Amino acid sequence: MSALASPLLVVVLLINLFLLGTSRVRAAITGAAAQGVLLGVLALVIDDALSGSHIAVAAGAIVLKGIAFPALLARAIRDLAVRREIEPLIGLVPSLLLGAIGTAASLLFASSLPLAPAHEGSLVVPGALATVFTGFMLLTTRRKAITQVVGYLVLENGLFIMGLGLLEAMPFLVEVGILLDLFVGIFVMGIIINHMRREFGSIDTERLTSLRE
Amino acid sequence: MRWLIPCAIALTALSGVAGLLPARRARLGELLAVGLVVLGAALGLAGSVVGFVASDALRIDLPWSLPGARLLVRVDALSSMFLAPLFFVSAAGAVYGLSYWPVREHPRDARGVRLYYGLTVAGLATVLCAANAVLFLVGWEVMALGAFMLVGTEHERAEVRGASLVYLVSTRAGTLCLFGFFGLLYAITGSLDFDLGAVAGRASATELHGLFVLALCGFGLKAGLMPLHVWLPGAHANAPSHVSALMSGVLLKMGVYGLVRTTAFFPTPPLWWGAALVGCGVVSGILGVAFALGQHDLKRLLAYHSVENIGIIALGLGLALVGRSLGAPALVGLGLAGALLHVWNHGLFKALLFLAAGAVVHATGTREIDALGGLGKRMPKTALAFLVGSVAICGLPPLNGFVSELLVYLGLFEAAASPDAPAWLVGALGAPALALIGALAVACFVKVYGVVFLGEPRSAKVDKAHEVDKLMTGPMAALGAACALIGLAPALVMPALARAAHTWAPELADEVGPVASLAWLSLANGLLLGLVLVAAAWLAWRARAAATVRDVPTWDCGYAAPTPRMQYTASSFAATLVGFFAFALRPSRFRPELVGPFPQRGTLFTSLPDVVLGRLILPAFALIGPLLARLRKLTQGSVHTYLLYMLVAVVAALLVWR
Amino acid sequence: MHYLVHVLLVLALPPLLLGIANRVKALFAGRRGPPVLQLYFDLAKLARKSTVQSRTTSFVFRAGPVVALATTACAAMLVPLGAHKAPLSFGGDLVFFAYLFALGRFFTVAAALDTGSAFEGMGGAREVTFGALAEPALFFGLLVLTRLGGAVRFAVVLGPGLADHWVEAAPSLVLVAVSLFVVLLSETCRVPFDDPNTHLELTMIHEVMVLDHGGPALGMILYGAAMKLFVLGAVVVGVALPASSGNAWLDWLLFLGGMLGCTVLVGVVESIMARLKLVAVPKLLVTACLLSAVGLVLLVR
Amino acid sequence: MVLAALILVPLGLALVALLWPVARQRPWLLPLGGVAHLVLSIVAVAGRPEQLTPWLGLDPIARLLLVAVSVLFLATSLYTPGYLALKPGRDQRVFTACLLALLGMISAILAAQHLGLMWVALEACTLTTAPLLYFHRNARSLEALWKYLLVGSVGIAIAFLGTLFLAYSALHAGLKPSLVLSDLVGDAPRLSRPWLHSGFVLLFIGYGTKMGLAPMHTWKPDAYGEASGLVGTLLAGGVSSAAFLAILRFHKILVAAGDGAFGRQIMLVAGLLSIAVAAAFMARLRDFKRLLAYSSVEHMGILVLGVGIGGGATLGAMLHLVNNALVKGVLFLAAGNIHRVYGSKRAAAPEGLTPTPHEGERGEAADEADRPPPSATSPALASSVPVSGLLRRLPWSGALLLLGFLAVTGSPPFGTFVSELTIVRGAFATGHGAAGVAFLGLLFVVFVGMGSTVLAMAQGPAPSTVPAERRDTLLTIAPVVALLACVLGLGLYLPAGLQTAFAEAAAWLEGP
Repeated sequence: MSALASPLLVVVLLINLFLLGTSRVRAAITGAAAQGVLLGVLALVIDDALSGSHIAVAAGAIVLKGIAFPALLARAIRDLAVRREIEPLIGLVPSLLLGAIGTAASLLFASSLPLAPAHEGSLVVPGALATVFTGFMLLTTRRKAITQVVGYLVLENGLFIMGLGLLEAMPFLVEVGILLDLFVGIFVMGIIINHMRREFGSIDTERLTSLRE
Repeated sequence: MRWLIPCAIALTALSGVAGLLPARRARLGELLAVGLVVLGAALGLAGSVVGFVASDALRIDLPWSLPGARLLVRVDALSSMFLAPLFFVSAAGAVYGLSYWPVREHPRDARGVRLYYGLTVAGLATVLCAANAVLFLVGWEVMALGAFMLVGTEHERAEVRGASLVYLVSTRAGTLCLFGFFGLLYAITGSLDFDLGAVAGRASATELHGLFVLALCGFGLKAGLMPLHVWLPGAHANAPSHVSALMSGVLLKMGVYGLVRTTAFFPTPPLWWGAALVGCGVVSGILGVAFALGQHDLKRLLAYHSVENIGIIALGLGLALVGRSLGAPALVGLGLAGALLHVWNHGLFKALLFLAAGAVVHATGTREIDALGGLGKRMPKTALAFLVGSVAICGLPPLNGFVSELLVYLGLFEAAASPDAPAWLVGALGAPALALIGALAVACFVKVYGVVFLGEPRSAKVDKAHEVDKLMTGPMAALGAACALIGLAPALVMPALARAAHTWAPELADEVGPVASLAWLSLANGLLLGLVLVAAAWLAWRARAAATVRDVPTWDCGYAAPTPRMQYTASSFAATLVGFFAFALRPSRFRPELVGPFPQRGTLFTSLPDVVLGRLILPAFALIGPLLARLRKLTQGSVHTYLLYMLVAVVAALLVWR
Repeated sequence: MHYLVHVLLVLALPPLLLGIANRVKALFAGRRGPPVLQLYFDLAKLARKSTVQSRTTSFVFRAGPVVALATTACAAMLVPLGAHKAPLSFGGDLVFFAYLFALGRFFTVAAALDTGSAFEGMGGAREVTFGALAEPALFFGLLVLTRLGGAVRFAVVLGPGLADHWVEAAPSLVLVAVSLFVVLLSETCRVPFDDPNTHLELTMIHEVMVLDHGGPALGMILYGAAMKLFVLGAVVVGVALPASSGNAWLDWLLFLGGMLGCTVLVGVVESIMARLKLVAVPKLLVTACLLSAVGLVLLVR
Repeated sequence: MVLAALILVPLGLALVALLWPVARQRPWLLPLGGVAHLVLSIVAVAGRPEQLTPWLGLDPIARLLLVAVSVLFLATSLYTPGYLALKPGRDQRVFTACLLALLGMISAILAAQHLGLMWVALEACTLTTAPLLYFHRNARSLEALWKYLLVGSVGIAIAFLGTLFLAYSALHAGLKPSLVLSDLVGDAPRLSRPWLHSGFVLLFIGYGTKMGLAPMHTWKPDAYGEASGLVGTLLAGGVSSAAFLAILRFHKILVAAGDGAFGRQIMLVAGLLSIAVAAAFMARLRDFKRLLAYSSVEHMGILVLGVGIGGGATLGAMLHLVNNALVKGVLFLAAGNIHRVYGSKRAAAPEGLTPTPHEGERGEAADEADRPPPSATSPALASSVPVSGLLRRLPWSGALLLLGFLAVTGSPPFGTFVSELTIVRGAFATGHGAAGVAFLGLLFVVFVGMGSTVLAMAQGPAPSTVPAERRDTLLTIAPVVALLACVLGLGLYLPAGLQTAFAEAAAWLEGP
């Protein structure tokens, strides 16, 4: 475990809070992109030894999470002329507060789990959990479909952090499959958002409530 | 020989397939289907006779690959006791159906009726000879679902749809109870076979309570014990009449059979089992007949009488259980023999009554009692059949109903003479209750017979009614003859009863009940008939000697222009008695408002909806339905909420389980 | 020999009982009243008369009197007269006895309904209604008797043992005797349940059912009613007067004395009581039921 | 090799379908794929191939499920040409290709012995389904798709986190982290318990989302409600079952670790909760496609409950797994036929269970179900008639729906009866009497809810407004009849091979 890992993870956590606090869609996308790049770097520094798979994963993360997805999403909002997330379902300040509480809870939960010697004292596990939680928060509190996709991205970022600790458990092929799935998933979501705009003239998910009991 | 009953089952099950011939050949298919049922029934009757004498000859034991299942077929005297009326009544019903529900008149559903009729009969027979729970339940459900399809035959009518839904839901409730029952039995014995030996020793008290409650609910729902009878009136009223006859005459008895069969697993049942059954019997008997009294619908009325008669059977069975708990073989023998014989008797006379009622419906197109009248002159054979059935169902000598009630009475008197408090309480409660039931039944059937068949027709359609054909009167004659045979020579059936009772309770002596006094009963019945003949002959002689004037109107206290509408109606006839039971029956009256010196024409209308269904179950459904509907607010379409549920599930699960 | 006497008494005596009851009533009213043998004359006259039958009626109408009379006669063969055994006796004859009357009721009411007249329907309705209430009362009484006697047959419950039971269970037996007497009044349509003398249709029970009968059929009805009084009276006498003298012929006299007493009692009740309102009738029957029930409770206590 | 072929042949055919030029012939690639898959499945199951790579292999449950899914797919594929012929103008190219790809992905889940690979395949399933759900290209299906995708993806993500936790439990125990099932089972006793437990909880919720267990079931009514019948069939019978298998594989690890009770406890609670939620939501539900979705939730609950009870009930769950998959085909395909003919998903009002004014005083009690749901106001369905009189108007589909309903509710002699009875007696025999009674009670509530709607559809006079030219065709009926016959057959007779297969499956799950 490199000494660089923990500071990087702290930055990741700060980006989480930023994402929860921002009301601008573009800023959220940029934040997610930054987080993606940071994760790529993290992949390079997480283990003392640098193997081929580390490099490949790092490259994949930077290209997809840092560049491709944000670009895709940015394109979508350019077409849509969406600028601002209107007030989220529970307000920005409460969602920030909840995010902070969630981060604290993640730390507590992670500390209740026994860590492998390599991760003793590191922020990998709590950082991963906190990021997953942040993703969840974005998904449940943001009205715009596009912000929800950002939330999903952040959630996946959390998983990525967790996965970094276990790179050797994942064969390369599976790792590629995971990234591919993620890519296709985001892509499909992008397509749906596009259709949504055509069908409803908006990507406000509040409108998507006609299917119910 | 071994395959006698399975062959009968296969023939009846497949009979309907023969009926699926194309429309051009419909009549041939019909005849073929009925022929197969009759053939199957003949084989089945032969099989049931064998079952009485040599049960082992019919035992089949083959492996079956389903978990817990075995193809264990056993026809002992107890099964035969129920198989015999099944095959008799189903054959009668099938023949009757040829004329009552032919393809020619019902092109859309007559084939279906025949198909499901055969399946139902096959299911019934399977239930009776199955000695493994899986086989039993398969038969049980085939029977229940076949009957469901039959009940829903005329599903274009909303009333029929309602009845069939209530029936389906009820029968499923019963089946689920049986799942629980056999599941629990398996937990105790480790087997789903009926060759269990004594279960009681291995079960804890709680398990015993559970077993009985599940059995009582599961089988009681099928039997129609009050208050589990809710499905019964609607289903019986709305099914085609020969189906009603099968359902009321035989299908209900499967509940009784289940109770008899399963209680046989327990040589010393807890005392409260019998007491509970006696209680149910008394309630069913009295309220069943009370409800019947207030009905306007001929078939609904008969249906409530099924509840009453099941009550009498439950009374007998409960008595037998009490006897077994207390170690009093006299109670066991009399109670069980009475109950089992009443199973036969009710099967015969209720089928007869339903067939006769069906003939009335066929001829007049209405089931409304107060629209009928004077049919005795127009349909003399049907009227005679109904009269025989009425006398039998009231338990009046010299017909069969009296014999079984007598056995139950003897058991109850025996119990009342016992020093044990539970036993004499059962007797002291049961005997007067049975007397009350009998007297109320007389009131009810005098009413029906009088209003439907006597007096003058109350509507034009009825006036033009004609007697039905031989295919319909023939089965009625056969059933009526059987009623008379058992009534006049009850000693004939005692050996069968004794064997069945012995199967249920091996500790019984080979002879149950006072066979000697049954011979005397035959003598007394003979005397009664002789006296009737003598009196009738004298009256006829006197009538010939002195001129009889016939062509005059009823005197009516001198009123010159009586009309059929002035006749006493069924509602009025029963009004006082229904009033006595108003606390339980909750009759509703719609009274016209009469104002001014020249009031508008108004009609008084009374109705007696089922209390348990109308005041308890449906309101409960109406209450719970919206409550559940309120839960739907949880899914109002917002994907955010859905994701939140997931988050909550994750957090909660991690908090609870780690 | 004694069976022959039994049959003869059953056939010959009933009309006399009604004559006696009427004489008692006349005495109470200070009249001379009709001859004691009046009913015999009436029956002889009716048997010769021709009949008028409504065109509405069918064979059921004629079956009513026939079955009513036949069931009563059959029941009469079951009841021991005093200390003498009945010709016909078997386990459960008590139940058979009770149900014979129900059979009679069935056909009587059916015959009434056969006329299509509202009056007769009304009478039929009342008949079955009150019959339904009398039945439990009768069976409570029978329960007490069978519990004492130990078997469900007249020969035992009204047999020699009953005298001993009077010693040990007198209160129960008194209650039962009273209850059975009430049932007798109800079943035979006497005051306070019904008034055999009135002809106001709306208040009658039995009489209104037989309005359309005439001639020999009416004669059968009257004869049957008298026989019913005799049979039920014999049961009440059997319960209330279980004495046996040891001499067979003396026993017959004893029984006749008992019957006389019972008939006089009916006459007295009829003279000193008014007919009950119809709505009050059920109360009296329920009371009778309760009397027997209390008798049973006293017994097992 | 066979296993690889099971995955690759459908995928290859999917590619062919994308490229095939003639639209009319294209749907017939589906039966081709179905037959090929069935043959391969039988070879794979009968031949018991050696585990070539540590990644692919068939455990006993997968063996069962493979054949069941194959049969289900074959029936569906035979149905599809008839169905697509009635829907001209839709994008059949992608639809056909996606159906085949879905088959390949389900095979991949079943054959995967590497838990990461299994995850990838399951996620791929989700994505392949997206175009299938959007087949009708309207606002409602778009909404359904969005919910399906979002909820499903998040669920899958949680499952991934759980998988990582599991790997971590090996890491923490000082073992070489591996996600190969046999490694994990072998090392199970040494795995770190806190990680294992938390991991299982996450996995259960994650894959439970794909299964459609309450409270993660919310996507199901929407997706099934908008999907065509044949897609619903494959989702309810195939993907849900595969997700259940995924959970069972982790349960197997727990059992091997000697911690089976932990997993069972969770499953017991989750199973009952799912059945209860489904039962509650089915009451007075008139939209019959959503009704079937809740029925699927209920049956997923039953599966989980069976395993949660353990003992003899495990065998019941295995039986139910196969039976449920097949019977779902009957129901969804029949419902698809009905929907197509009537143009409505709404059943007529049932008779009999609401008090009439005569039968009680609550007659006018507000029946909330009578208010038309928002869906009825959409223009496409506003003119459609409520479904009633099926037995007269569509005798085959109506009878199939009725029989399918009876089968799905566990009526003897259908196979579901045997499985449910086995679960019930397992519950009593293992001392879970309360759970058994609760199960039976909930089955009753489900029956009432479902029965009143199905009966209202099947019975009654046929509406005159349904165009006469719409009727059942051989291709849309015969496959459904065949599926029903399978379910009936399983309730009457289990061939020796199947018998051992079920026993092995249960033993594999319960055993060491």
